[in-house]
Amino acid sequence: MTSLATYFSMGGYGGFVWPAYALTAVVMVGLVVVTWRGLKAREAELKALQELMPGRRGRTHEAQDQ
Amino acid sequence: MNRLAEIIRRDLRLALRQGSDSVMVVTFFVLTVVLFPFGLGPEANLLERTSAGVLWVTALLASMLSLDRLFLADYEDGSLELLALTPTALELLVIGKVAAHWLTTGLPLIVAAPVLAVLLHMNADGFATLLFTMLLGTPTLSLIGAMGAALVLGARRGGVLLSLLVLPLYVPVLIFGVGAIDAAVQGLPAKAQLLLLGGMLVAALPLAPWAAAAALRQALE
Amino acid sequence: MHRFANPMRFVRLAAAIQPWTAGVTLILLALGLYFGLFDSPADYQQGESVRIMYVHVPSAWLAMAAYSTMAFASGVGLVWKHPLADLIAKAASPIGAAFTFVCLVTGSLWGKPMWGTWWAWDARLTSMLILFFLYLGHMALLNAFDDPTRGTKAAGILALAGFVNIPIIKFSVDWWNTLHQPASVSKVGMPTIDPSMLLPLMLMGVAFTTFFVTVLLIRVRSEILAAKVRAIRLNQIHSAPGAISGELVGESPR
Amino acid sequence: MTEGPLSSTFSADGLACVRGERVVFAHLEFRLTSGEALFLLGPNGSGKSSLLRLLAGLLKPAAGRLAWDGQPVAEDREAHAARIHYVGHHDAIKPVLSVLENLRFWARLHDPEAGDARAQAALERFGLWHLRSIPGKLLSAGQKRRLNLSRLLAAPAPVWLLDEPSVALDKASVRTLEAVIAEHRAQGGMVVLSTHADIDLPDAGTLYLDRFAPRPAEAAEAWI
Repeated sequence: MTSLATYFSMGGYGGFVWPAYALTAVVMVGLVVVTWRGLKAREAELKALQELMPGRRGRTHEAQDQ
Repeated sequence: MNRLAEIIRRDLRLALRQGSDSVMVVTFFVLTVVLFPFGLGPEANLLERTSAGVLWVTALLASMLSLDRLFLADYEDGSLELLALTPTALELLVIGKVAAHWLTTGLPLIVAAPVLAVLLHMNADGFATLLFTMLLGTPTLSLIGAMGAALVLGARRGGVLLSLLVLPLYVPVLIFGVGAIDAAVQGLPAKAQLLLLGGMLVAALPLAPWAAAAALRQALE
Repeated sequence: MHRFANPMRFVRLAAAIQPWTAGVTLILLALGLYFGLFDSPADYQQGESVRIMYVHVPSAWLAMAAYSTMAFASGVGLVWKHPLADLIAKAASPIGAAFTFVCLVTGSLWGKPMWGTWWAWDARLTSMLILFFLYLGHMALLNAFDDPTRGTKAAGILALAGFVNIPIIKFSVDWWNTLHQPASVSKVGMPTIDPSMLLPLMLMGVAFTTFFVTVLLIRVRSEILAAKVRAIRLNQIHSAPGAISGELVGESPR
Repeated sequence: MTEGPLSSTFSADGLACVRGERVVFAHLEFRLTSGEALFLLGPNGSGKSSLLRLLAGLLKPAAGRLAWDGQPVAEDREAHAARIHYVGHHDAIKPVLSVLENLRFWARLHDPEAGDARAQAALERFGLWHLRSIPGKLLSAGQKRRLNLSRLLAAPAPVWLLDEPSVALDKASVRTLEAVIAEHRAQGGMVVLSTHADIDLPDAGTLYLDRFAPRPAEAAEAWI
């Protein structure tokens, strides 16, 4: 138990080391979450749009000329 | 070259008739500098030590005041389209507009600076260098600022955005401007700083109009 | 069609690459954290606080790498008018800003025990602070226009101008710093790097880079889809006036 | 006049215009020779203004090319700028400059050799000479438009690109404009214009922009 506590105290610098790592983790996870949510939102939006356009367009434009 | 003279003449004439811009800029400069003794206390030593920095930071803010209108009026009334369609390089016209802007705002700042330096008890050894740094530095500020002004054309909250874009790019001018004066006041040679300021002006002279012209063409598309 | 290299191909390619870069990131991060937090010695001068270096320094690298990526992509976008390049620049800037922020805060957390102050006008930190403002300006300009293409193009020019300026800013800040270095702040630079410290530093550095690539790919995919959505909507406004298209334009599930 | 060869051609091939990620028109082509005029017709949003801006060089075509006597226009922007006069929606008149100062500035910018005699003739033609020392801010919308149109005469250029030039003009001024255009064409000039009101140009060609509207699939194609 004491060894764990000494480890976390980081030779007295725990108050600086851990916040630094925590902040980095929060920013990295935050970036991933925000970015991933954005992607999912766009995908959903696009899908909704394409479903609302029956037949006329949608996924078939490559088939039309040019 | 005729066209360059033509646009400088027009912008000067416009500034003269619409008035106020130069007066506003100088008033802001003077007023802000005068605030410092109230904030720092009237102690001559302290004011003397901070005078170069105060003058330069304030001059830098003052020169930014009128920047957002540099292209805006021409953009809104359609003049910018016609300028872009002039049979000459748009970069040249940008240089003309920057020159006019500097003559109406940069030059009055330089004239006002020594008076304010006296109020701040600046060591007399620094006066010549102060004028020299401003002479070399303020055109660079106008050039960089022109690029920023061109970039924010048509943007929401263009004025605030402009300061965010331009101020970080002003840092080197500020550092060497103040550095030169401090050196001169301490009796050290300021040649290196002045050369660097000159170098920045020489570098900004082709690059900033090029970037500004590119931004203006973007804005017109 | 004509010069638009097929962006949907990029979307598919990115989606295929992404699990791999994500996996590599996770493995390298785990290894880097293990070596950084457990299996590396404390610095004889700075003690355990040196471990902050393993997140601080890679953040600084990434902050600069992201700006370089952004400037390079902007240059490609301006010269060759490739819309994908513009989108890469647009996607890179928030990531770069986030890591510049991390670099600043971890630098401050490292500075407190080492310098005895949260903030010192140290040349490297000051340059990073200015870089942070450059990022903020870039992001603000990106979002300042009603027409998103105008935003990306204007921001592209700004990114290039900033890139030209960064060495000048760096040089001037270094010069200024040597002149004003206060005597009270002991100048603790990077510790002389022992191989046992180099390993976690390298691992974290590579992990951050692959992390950047992963997030960048997702963001670019997202931007492409957003552009596609806008294109479809515009198409509807102009080809089928009426209730349905009006309704579609109105909502925007963000 | 300043036209070099007796007859020049201004032509477009496979021109496409993308505005805000939307294809406005595609595969557009026309051919204009000296003395000809071209009406641009089409509903709102069909790209009349965009085409004029594109012809002026303010916009870059997404595809296709513009050529002058077979030479691509993009190769020499300045030479192209010297050939054209563009009249857009805004009149580009500075409120604090007088009528003559406004006109003189644009004339000299277009052609540094442009003399004051031409400026005077232009103002007289559009009935503004007696207002020459009046500041721009006092002009009515119609007078501003006439001042803007005076640029066409104050410095010569073979191609006139006019975006709804008759807006704010009264009947008499429209007749003047028609006469001015007719003279310009008689001297070998070209005119491309869009209009909602009636401007009568004898034997002018017409270009229906909706014919070059992209097919629905193609319109969104720019990004898909």
